[in-house]
Amino acid sequence: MTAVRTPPPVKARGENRMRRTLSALGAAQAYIGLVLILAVGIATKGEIFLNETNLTNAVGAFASRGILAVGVTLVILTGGIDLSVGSLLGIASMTAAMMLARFSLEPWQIVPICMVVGAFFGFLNGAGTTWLRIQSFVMTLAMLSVVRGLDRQVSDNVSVGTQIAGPDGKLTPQAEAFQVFGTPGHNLFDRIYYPVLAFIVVCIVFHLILTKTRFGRHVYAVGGNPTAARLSGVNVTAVTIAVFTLSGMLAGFAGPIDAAYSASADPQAGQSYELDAIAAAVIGGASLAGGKGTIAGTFVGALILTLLDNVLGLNAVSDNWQLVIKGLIVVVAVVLQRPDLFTFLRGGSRS
Amino acid sequence: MTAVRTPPPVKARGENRMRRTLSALGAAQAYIGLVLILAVGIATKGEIFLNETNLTNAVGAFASRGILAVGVTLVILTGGIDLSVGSLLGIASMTAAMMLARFSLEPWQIVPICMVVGAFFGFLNGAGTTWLRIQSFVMTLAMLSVVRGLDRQVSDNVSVGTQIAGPDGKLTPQAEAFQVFGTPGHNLFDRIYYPVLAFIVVCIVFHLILTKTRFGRHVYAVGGNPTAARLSGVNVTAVTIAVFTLSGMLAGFAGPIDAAYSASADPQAGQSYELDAIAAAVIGGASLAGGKGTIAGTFVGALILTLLDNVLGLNAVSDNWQLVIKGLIVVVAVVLQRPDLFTFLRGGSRS
Amino acid sequence: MSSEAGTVLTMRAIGKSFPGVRALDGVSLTVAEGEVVALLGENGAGKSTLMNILAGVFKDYEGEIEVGGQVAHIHSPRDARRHGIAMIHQELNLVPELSIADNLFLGRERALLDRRGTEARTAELLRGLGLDLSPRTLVKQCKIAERQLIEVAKALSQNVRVLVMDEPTSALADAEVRRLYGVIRDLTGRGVAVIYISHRLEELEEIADRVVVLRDGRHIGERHRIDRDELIQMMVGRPLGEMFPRAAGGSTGEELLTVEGLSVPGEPGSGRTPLREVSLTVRAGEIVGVAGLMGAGRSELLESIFGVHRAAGGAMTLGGRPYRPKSPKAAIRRGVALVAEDRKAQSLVLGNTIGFNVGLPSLGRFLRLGVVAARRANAAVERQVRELRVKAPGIRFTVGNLSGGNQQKVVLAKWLLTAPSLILMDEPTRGIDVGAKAEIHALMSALAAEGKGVLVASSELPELLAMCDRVLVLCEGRVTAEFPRGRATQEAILEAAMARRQVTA
Amino acid sequence: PSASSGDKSTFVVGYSQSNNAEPYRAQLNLQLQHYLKKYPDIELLPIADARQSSATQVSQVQNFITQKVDALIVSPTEPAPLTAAVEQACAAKIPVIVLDRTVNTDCYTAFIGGDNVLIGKKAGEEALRLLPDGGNVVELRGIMSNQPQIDRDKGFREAIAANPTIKIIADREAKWLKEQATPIMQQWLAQHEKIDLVYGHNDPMALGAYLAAKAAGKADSIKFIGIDGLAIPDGGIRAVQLGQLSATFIYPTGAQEAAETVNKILHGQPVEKQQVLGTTQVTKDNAAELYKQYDLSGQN
Ligand SMILES: Nc1ncnc2c1ncn2[C@@H]1O[C@H](COP(=O)(O)OP(=O)(O)OP(=O)(O)O)[C@@H](O)[C@H]1O
Ligand SMILES: Nc1ncnc2c1ncn2[C@@H]1O[C@H](COP(=O)(O)OP(=O)(O)OP(=O)(O)O)[C@@H](O)[C@H]1O
Ligand SMILES: [Mg+2]
Ligand SMILES: [Mg+2]
Repeated sequence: MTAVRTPPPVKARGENRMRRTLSALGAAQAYIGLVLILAVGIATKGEIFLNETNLTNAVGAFASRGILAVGVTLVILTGGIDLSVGSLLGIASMTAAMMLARFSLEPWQIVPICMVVGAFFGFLNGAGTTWLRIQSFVMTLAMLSVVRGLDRQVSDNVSVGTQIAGPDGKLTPQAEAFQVFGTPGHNLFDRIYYPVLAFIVVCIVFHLILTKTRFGRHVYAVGGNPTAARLSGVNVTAVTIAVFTLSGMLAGFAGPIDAAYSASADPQAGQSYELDAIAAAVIGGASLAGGKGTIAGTFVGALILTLLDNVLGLNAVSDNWQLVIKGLIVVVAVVLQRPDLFTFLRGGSRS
Repeated sequence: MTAVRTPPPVKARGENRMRRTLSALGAAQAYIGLVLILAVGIATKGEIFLNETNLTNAVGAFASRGILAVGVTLVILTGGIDLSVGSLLGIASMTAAMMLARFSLEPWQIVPICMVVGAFFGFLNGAGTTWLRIQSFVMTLAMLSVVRGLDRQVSDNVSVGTQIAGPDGKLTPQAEAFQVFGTPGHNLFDRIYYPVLAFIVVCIVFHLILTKTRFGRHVYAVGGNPTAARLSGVNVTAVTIAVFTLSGMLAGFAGPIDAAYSASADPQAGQSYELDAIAAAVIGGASLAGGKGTIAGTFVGALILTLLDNVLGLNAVSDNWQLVIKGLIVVVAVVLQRPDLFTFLRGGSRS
Repeated sequence: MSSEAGTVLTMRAIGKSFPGVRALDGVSLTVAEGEVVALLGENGAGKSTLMNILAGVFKDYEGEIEVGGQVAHIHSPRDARRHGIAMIHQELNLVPELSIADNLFLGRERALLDRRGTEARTAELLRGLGLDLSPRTLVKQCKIAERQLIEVAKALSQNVRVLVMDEPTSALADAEVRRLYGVIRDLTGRGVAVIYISHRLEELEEIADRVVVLRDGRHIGERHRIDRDELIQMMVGRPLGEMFPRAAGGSTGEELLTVEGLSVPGEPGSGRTPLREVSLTVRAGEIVGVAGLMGAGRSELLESIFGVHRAAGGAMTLGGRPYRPKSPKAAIRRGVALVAEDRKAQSLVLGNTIGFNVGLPSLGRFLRLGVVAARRANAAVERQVRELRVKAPGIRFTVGNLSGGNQQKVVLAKWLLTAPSLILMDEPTRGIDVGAKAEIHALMSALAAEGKGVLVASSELPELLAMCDRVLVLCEGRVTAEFPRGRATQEAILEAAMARRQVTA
Repeated sequence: PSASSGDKSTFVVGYSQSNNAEPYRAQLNLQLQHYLKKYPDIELLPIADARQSSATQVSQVQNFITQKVDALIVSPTEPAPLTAAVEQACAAKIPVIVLDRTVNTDCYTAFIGGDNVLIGKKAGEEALRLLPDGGNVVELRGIMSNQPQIDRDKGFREAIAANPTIKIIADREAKWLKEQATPIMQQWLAQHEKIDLVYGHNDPMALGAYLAAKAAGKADSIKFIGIDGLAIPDGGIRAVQLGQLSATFIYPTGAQEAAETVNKILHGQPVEKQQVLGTTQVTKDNAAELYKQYDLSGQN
């Protein structure tokens, strides 16, 4: 449950229960921004917007960044930041493509390898911030650079395609199978686009981890008050290393999805994804000061970003104005989902 | 004075005085990373590296980002972050080029206009983080997007040159004068490259503001403990708005420098400069938690970044390995400049 | 209760140095089962440091610790817990964003959370301490006193052999203190050893079996009998005169502050008590006390006068002129100062120096052409800090590294430097040792004698009774009684403070 | 609705551009809008800008498919990522014109684009001409993994192989950006005694190097070659006119061809599937004329 926003005053039992239900889903207000965008989408482009394929496409395009955002949320909850996830996604996608192109590995072999690669660099991030006590901003910025360099070096600056044809001119079985990761048009039961499924599953798993397990509680404690956490016997170092490792691991998982989506691994893949991922988390209510945020919020933040793009795109808003409107709507969405919105509108006092 | 690092134990009068001198300049240890890079530069490329022109060129290429870093340092000191400076530099450089190309304004008219433009958007950042209480990360990320959109819109996505020729085929007097902002080869007394001078002057001015004035102390107080600051009579809102406005104003000032450096304003100018600026501040010891950092540190951080680039470039390190080495050296430099380095190396206790 | 029982804990020749500070030097301590040992000493004597070592806060130290007759290697909080040692720290150490239940069991949860179990257990513990809070309440919604009791509950929730309490009562009023004693007696009855740190000597008389005195990081001696004067002598190394030096019935001047029907709305979720129609006056040269139970609104009252909260109704005058501060800045400009309740959260920039903190509100006085005249400011800070006997290597020392009591002195120094005409004090002697307390009391008297007004909220009734010309009693945001000096007694004040039943009925 | 059905009075065309904020692409957009105006029955939706992101571009293409445009023009950021999206359009029976960069499928109606290897080769031939006695060349590259970078490098190297005394003594990635090129050139000037020619994969990089050389007083002894040849005041044609660049090569936008091709497709006329465009070398002699020819700023 870990309600992360100041809940409204508890008045009665019933209200308390309702509040609990809502806060279990994140924070009720977080949805106002999303509702706003949905409303605009429906009002302006009704059917086209609500079309299942359109929504799937929109969320699918963001899925790999959404998965990064989940990892980044973990790190942000402990009071750190992870700028390296874009690069980690890049090297994981390159790893996936190379494993496929050079060694014809099966998807179920590729995913664990990519996750280990990501987790390894994530672990280094954690080690640097704890043992060397480098601010995570610097450590992960350095990692961003190092990993991008390695990615470019191993790939020789050439993108590697994943649609490997066998001697018969058709895709190899492995390449065929690899498409499930998200080549557009490859859906489960011909309907459910795999990356969207993967994103949702990742959200659910990490929502449960954060709300139901000891580890989750420790993540919030480390971000909320590291001294108190340490004095309570929480192994702050271990938790910190763990969240960076998990963030790296998720970036590793997002790598093959990105490669399949693009049908290739580009040495530049994932560049600046970290900003989208962090933005999703923060729009979803995570505080960069740590201790505050939910996966549900991040999920909503990701939806806001991607549907906003979609609505603006469908309405054929010119690109320059898209940038302007996007910025403005993000501000409006964030203000709308403030828990004390109504106090605030009444010109309420400051905290 | 406002020493922001834990001072070493006070032993004797003499030591105390020396320490004071050093801490006035930042923190002594901050220089170790810089010394390391200088040493590598001298060892590998001796004369070429130490050559005045080379050093000027290296610092000159970073000057506009260095100026951004000073503004960003102010914001970071209050516990915020400013991601919009790159976009603000962009729109200011476009403003400068257009003022020159369309209205043939003189440099002394262009600079104030650009600074006002930057300050205006910076003020909006401050207003959003205080009055609307949006996390500065989100507010300035939105501003990054909005301003970039406006920049592209006003410029129609076309770069605008600053080397405007008159009917006689020679540069107009205004265009000629504009070059002082930093067109390579235009130096004061034929020796001092203007952007380097501007960067140093900005550093000195803001160093004095932070260390000698009440406003400077208020900045540290707001970042260190906003509640305590408010209860001590600091107008936290005003200070916050002021630092964002100053950061925007400095980005506005950096705009013409960037335009002159490239002899044109590009609609993409300044993109991702915010990361360099923040990196300079953080490598220089500023803490993203607020309350900790110095302009001297940021200056050193900027030198580390730009000289590192220079040394790697002079040694013809391949682009890919440059990324890798750059990341590694940043980590090493940050670890080396830890004030408790020696305790740390002895495996000392944690704070 | 007998000290003949088996020894549970032995600390031998403990030493600890911080950069530039020798905090402990060869201190030994033994504690027996079921015994309450009080640890006494001036601010900065090393009490917290010694106990922090026991609780595993510090990795390195000199000396040896034995628990239950066996050498215990304690280098982390986990080690301490393994040996059955729990500590209530001097500074509150709770995670504000987590619920009370989550905080109580932090670090001891099952891998998969057992929410129902922990909440039931939490409810039980809270009830035992007389706290009427839901286990799901977020800690950030709790008042300071409640938080302190939550810390107690947290320590109690563990199966402990040795319980360390570092000033557990500094934010508690009498009623809660009594309840805490009950809990302690209950524990010692079950054989738990308690080490108790407090600067309230009268508490020690009631609860401690034995007193151990530290001075400048050294063990000075111990006593089974509590003789106040002797203990003070041991602590400060010199005899101390009158504890409460305020002369009775000093002549008072004109009305300095008048508050008429002040109402301040509480803020949902922040645990703030609303004020209802509070009226009071403070005359020049007068010390007025504010008494009340926890949550009575004392802090809100002082904070509202200082412009922290926006008033919904009422009027104030200061020095005869209307006074409507819209921010602390405005209040300071009118010569008002507030020594806030929570030094860590509300008063200090912990990461910065003593000089920075003390100078912060008075910088305006040291400006020359917009520039802070650092030399002059530092000299003034230095003087003020010396006057209050802050134990620190210099004014460039980081405030966060000072002992709790010395931090409190820094807060006082900071406000005295503003030369206020009205000083509002919220628990001003919280965590201050007896010697320094006497000095602060003397200082309050001196301020009053200079014609300043002092409005002081305190949970220590003896302090209020001894120091104040008048005592107001608050209950649930209302003034329920006012006693002039001499007519105020502990019983009368408590009765007025618990007037809530009549009020709400 | 099949786009080629003749019973429609107006046709809607979508265009997804890889990055508007490059002067070359801004020019391309401008020209495309200009030439499509000649066909009153064709409506061009506002141009979608992928801002260098393949993921964005894929969803833009998908958006256009959802909107059932009658024809689609795509300038891919990268070939592979857009392949599936183009195939989706193809599957939806929407004719696709791939403009400028290719995709890895045959399922499109027409490809229109320049030949970067050819342009690189022409640049190399110009270098041969400028350095008859051999010399030292430095090369400023675009983003390493971009196909145009790879091709422009390849063609150039093939051409200068004809004269073994011409050596590329240094090459670095300047990411297509002017302000990245300047400090790199400054470093080269510090390191190398003799640089005879700078080959920039686009005009801004060549001009950034020019600024550095000019500051060092060496601009006159070094030749600069760029690519793009945009007819904007800040572009390569003007730079050739001013003598800053020795030559540049017009990288054709293909806008006019694209407009004509779209029109033919929509009206059911046959089109050529592969339309590879040539290049024109801009020299001092033809610069003024070419500028006039390609400048559209007055005609909007
Ligand atoms: N982290 C630290 N760094 C430097 N010095 C420290 C640190 N912690 C404590 N000290 C110093 O150690 C000495 C003992 O402090 P300690 O907190 O143990 O005192 P105390 O007896 O608990 O005092 P109080 O009654 O005021 O709480 C003080 O002089 C203090 O300044
Ligand atoms: N979340 C919070 N953030 C900031 N300040 C808080 C918060 N919660 C409580 N406080 C402050 O702490 C004080 C509450 O603590 P306390 O227990 O002293 O209650 P009180 O109403 O002041 O009662 P009294 O002072 O009479 O005991 C209030 O002054 C309030 O301003
Ligand atoms: Mg203590
Ligand atoms: Mg209080």
